[in-house]
Amino acid sequence: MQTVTREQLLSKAVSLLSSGTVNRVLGWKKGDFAYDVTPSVFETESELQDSFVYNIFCSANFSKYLISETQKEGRVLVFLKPCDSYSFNQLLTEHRFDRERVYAVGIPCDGMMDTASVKALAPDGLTHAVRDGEQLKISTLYDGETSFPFAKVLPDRCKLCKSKKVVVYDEMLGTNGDITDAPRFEEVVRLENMTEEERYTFWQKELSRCIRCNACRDVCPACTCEKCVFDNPASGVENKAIDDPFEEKLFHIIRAFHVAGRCTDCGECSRVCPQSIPLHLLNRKFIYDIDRNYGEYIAGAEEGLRAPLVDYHTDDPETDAVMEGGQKQ
Amino acid sequence: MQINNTTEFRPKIVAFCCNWCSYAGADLAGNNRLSYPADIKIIRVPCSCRVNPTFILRAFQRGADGVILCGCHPGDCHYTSGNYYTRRRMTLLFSMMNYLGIEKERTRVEWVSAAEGAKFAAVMQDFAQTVAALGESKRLEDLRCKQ
Amino acid sequence: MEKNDIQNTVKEIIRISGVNPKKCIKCGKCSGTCPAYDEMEYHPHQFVSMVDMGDIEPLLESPSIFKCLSCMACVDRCPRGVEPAKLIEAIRSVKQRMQGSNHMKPDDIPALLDEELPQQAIVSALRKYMK
Amino acid sequence: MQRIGVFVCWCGSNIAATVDVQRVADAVRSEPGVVFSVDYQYMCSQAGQSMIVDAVKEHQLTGLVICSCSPRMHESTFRKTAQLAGINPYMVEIANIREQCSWVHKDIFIGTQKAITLAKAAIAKVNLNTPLTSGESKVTKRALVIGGGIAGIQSALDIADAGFPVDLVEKEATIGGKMAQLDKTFPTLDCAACILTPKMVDVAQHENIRIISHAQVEEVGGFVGNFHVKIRKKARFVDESICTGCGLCTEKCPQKKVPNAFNLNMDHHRAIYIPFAQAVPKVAIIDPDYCSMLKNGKCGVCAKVCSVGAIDYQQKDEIIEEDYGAIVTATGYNPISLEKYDEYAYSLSKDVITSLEFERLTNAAGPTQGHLIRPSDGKQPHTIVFVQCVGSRCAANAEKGKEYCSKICCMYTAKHAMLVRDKYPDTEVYVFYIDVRTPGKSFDEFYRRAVEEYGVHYIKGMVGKVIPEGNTLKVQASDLLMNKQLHIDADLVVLAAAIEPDRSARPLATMLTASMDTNDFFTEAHPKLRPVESPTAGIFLSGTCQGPKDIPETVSQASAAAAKVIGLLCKNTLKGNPCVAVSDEMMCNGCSSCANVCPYGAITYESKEFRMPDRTTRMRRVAKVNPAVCQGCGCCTVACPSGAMDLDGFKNQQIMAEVDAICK
Repeated sequence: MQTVTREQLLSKAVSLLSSGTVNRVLGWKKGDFAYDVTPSVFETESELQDSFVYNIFCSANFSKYLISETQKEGRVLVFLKPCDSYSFNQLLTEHRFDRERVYAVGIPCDGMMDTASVKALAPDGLTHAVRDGEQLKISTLYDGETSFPFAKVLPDRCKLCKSKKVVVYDEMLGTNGDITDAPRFEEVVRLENMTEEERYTFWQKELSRCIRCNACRDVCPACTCEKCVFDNPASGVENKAIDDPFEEKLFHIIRAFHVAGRCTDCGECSRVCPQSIPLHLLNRKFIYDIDRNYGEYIAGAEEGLRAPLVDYHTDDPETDAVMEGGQKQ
Repeated sequence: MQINNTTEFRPKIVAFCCNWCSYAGADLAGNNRLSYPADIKIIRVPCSCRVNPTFILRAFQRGADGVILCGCHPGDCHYTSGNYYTRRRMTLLFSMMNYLGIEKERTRVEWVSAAEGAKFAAVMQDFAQTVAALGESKRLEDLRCKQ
Repeated sequence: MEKNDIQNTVKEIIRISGVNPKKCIKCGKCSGTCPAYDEMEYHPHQFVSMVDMGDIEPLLESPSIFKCLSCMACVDRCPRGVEPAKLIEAIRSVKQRMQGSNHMKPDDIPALLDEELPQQAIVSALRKYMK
Repeated sequence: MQRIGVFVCWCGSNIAATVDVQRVADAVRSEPGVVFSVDYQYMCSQAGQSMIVDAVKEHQLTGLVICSCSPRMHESTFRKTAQLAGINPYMVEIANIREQCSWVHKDIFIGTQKAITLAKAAIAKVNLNTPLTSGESKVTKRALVIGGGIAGIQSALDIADAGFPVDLVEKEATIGGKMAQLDKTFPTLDCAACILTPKMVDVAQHENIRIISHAQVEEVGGFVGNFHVKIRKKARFVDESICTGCGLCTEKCPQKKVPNAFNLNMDHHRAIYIPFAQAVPKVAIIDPDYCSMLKNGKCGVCAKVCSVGAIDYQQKDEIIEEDYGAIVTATGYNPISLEKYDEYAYSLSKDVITSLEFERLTNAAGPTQGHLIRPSDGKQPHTIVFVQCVGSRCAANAEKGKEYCSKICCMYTAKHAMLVRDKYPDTEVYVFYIDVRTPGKSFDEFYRRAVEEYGVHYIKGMVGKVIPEGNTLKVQASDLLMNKQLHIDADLVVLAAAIEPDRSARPLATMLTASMDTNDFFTEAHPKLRPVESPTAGIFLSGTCQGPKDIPETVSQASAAAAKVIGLLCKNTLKGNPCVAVSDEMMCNGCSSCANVCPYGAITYESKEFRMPDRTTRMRRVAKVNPAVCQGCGCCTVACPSGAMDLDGFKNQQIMAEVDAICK
């Protein structure tokens, strides 16, 4: 698998910036630790040279930032990994930003580590984590360097990646990939096969950890409302902190429902959850139900697709038929 | 205080009915004096597609034991397509609620036309019975609302 | 027959046949189409009306019940789906049962039967000719 | 804070028998906002209404809760009362404690408890009600009548006479419909053409009527007062504005074997033809399936003989787009197909015909010039059997027939029988009937005349089967009154086929969003009180598209529909439903979800500048609802993820308040 390097991205960014094609670059900025990479806007070459990074921790989905970045003067350069490109299309479909103000450079991706997955390998004293071919090399203060097979230690969302294809770009760096057939609904099926009681217990255990930090909402590229219903006193569901277990369920059901048919399954929600709640399993449940009952659909696969919840067929299956498990083949 | 175990459990059931078909169907059930349990309380909405998932969750939060949504038969919507959207939305919502372990018998979508007074009564009978058999709704309760 | 017996027998006839005589609009198409009409004392439409009115004693005593060919023409053509032949067959069955014994023996069934023949016709024909 | 008055109606004993109305009134007195509460025998009566008006004045009420019958019954009554009392009509909510409480629950304790809950829910809602005013929309003063039979003709004439322009769309090449095919009309026996054709001429000459024949409606948009309709006027290959209808082309055309649909294919016309002598517009039309010029470019005789040069082989379909304030559907009926009636040998023998074919056979302008002869051998029939209810009142098999009574068959069969006996007294005429249904002025007298004066044999019973045997038709039937089976050797059998709505009605109903019943008849807004209106505003029903009807009924319904249309077109503006969607632009993301689900296209978007908290400005795309177009279904409110869309009259907060009150 051909991957692109920091240097390739940097020189692309520098040349586009200096030629005046773009006025700003949306990129990743290095932090205190290897895994601590922050999305950032770079306006000068020196800023880029100084702190632009591209490594295995650059998983943040940039598309959402375009809503505010395109409001500024001029054009912005954005690097789109396959995941980001789906969100990019979905936001375009929803008229959330002006395509003309973006210069999109597609970059291939075969998986990104995240904090949780690297900490699973080295809980403490991580000094260094780099990819070397198919190996992930980790150094800690205590153990020196250890190697792991990269593909094996990836977080689930990358192991079960739906697509390695950048679906929208002005320019592509490296070779584009394809849509995969990863069995990403296996976990959903496992839950579906449980009894109601077991599922209830499972989710009770997961959701009860929710601290309503809103990280899932804030990172989600589908959650781009000007004002979230949970922040709006007039909505009737406004709620800042969880007071009763009901509100965990209310928040997560409503959030999943609001992004149903629009969620691109990028997995950012689960990545940022400080409580490690598998939130993507909620979204995937909707995607799975939509695929089975209304035809396969990947949000953002093309610009202008009509989302399943703002569409219908007269011969859609009836609710009770779906609930009884009678699904459309 | 004496705990009285003998009182029969009466479920609280909210029925959202679209104005044009199901509400009229309920009226027809009334006209024909077709009885159904008083546990069913109807909320009139212009179309079944007016029912926001929030309302349904809200009902459970406030102590409802079952929620039923009634609309025109597919193809008969007064607004031509409202119930088709309802069908997708409620399928997904109810499926999700069940995925979280909420008993699937507590939620239901039924198509009842203005001519189906008898069906309305029968559906409500059946739904009330089903919900009553499940007992009090616990999995979506909000203890603050149960004082 | 006692009034009670009559009521029960009517119920039995309706149960066996699955016919609702109330659906009849008294058009007479059944009798219009019946090939055995002239053989019968009571005609298909009368069977329906008489069962509906509970006037079944004359039917049970009449040879008409064994004159019906079970050709099903009336069943096919009735515009309301009343199915008089089924009703007549049911009355035949009741009559047979009243006689207190089953006249059919397995050996009596002829080996060659037309496969096209409706099952009900076979059964009723056997009943009729084994009397 | 609202000042709410609660009015609990006894509805005589309808409510009071199962609901302790006084307890209801007492129980809600301490609800938030309630300042007054009372019960009364008949709230909807004059006295009840003035009681409400007085209470509003005395207690300065701002909102009303009426605990009474269904809002579908009296909501508008009490809204008017509120207006009379000087408060906004939309400050009224009804708690339905009759249909959905007292009438369905037998226990007074349970009934009262539920009534109290329902009243509390209504109170909770009224607390959040806001005064609403209807938006206004302009009315396009032009009507569209779809269908050019007697129903459409009458509606069009009446509307046009009132001074409004009318477009009359007809799918055939001429107006006139089924009535033009009839011979005589019951019960007066005047000839159909004599009374219909002058009306057709009136239509043609009326300055306010435009006939769009050989055309069909293709697309309908808009709403009451402002429909936008696309009509496809199909090519007839003759320039309508030039053709004089001289008919020379129809005599010279070499293609003579085109089945004549007007005569139900019992004879032939040329490939270019005028459907019948009094056709309106009297303009020739080419059947492209038979014209050899159109099929393979050879011939051109008609163009050569036409002295005015009206033939245009290149003519294309034309799309006419027009705005209308109101639409009348008059799509009419057809006899059902009798192919499934093997027992009557309809497809086996030419001498088994339908009543409509019989009309053409006895019509002086028909294929036999009015001589009643057998289609098979041209001989005069001496024994004719009429069979009624063929496919009508048939509940056994939906493919074979219709469950309803076709209503007109008894009378036209009596007419046919009478006419035969009048013209050919030596003919034996038998009519087999299930029931003879003759409600209508002079109808029963007419039928009795057929029997008593003309000697028609009316036989109670049905024909079981018809078997063609040589030259005769063996008819086997039952005579229920004689208790005999009859065997008649007939020369001609006439079947009174059931009628069904025209096939074009179903797709039209979909375009109009007008509802239909299971038989594809248009549904009326109210079976008794609004029989000529569709539930969809601005759509009116004329003639048999609404249900089986004879000519007088059709004409009176057509005029009634016209009166409704005139009433609508007389208005300059229409008040809309004020319960429409409203978008809060501060919260709108401009994502288009709402516009995607809106069935009326009521939502548009605009770019708007917003000041941000940091004093910068931002352009944002936001939704705007056209209140005149919005019908208030509320679909957009759920599609909207941010909750920017809400529905006046059924706001999120109001519905949640009801939920809360019910679950308490």
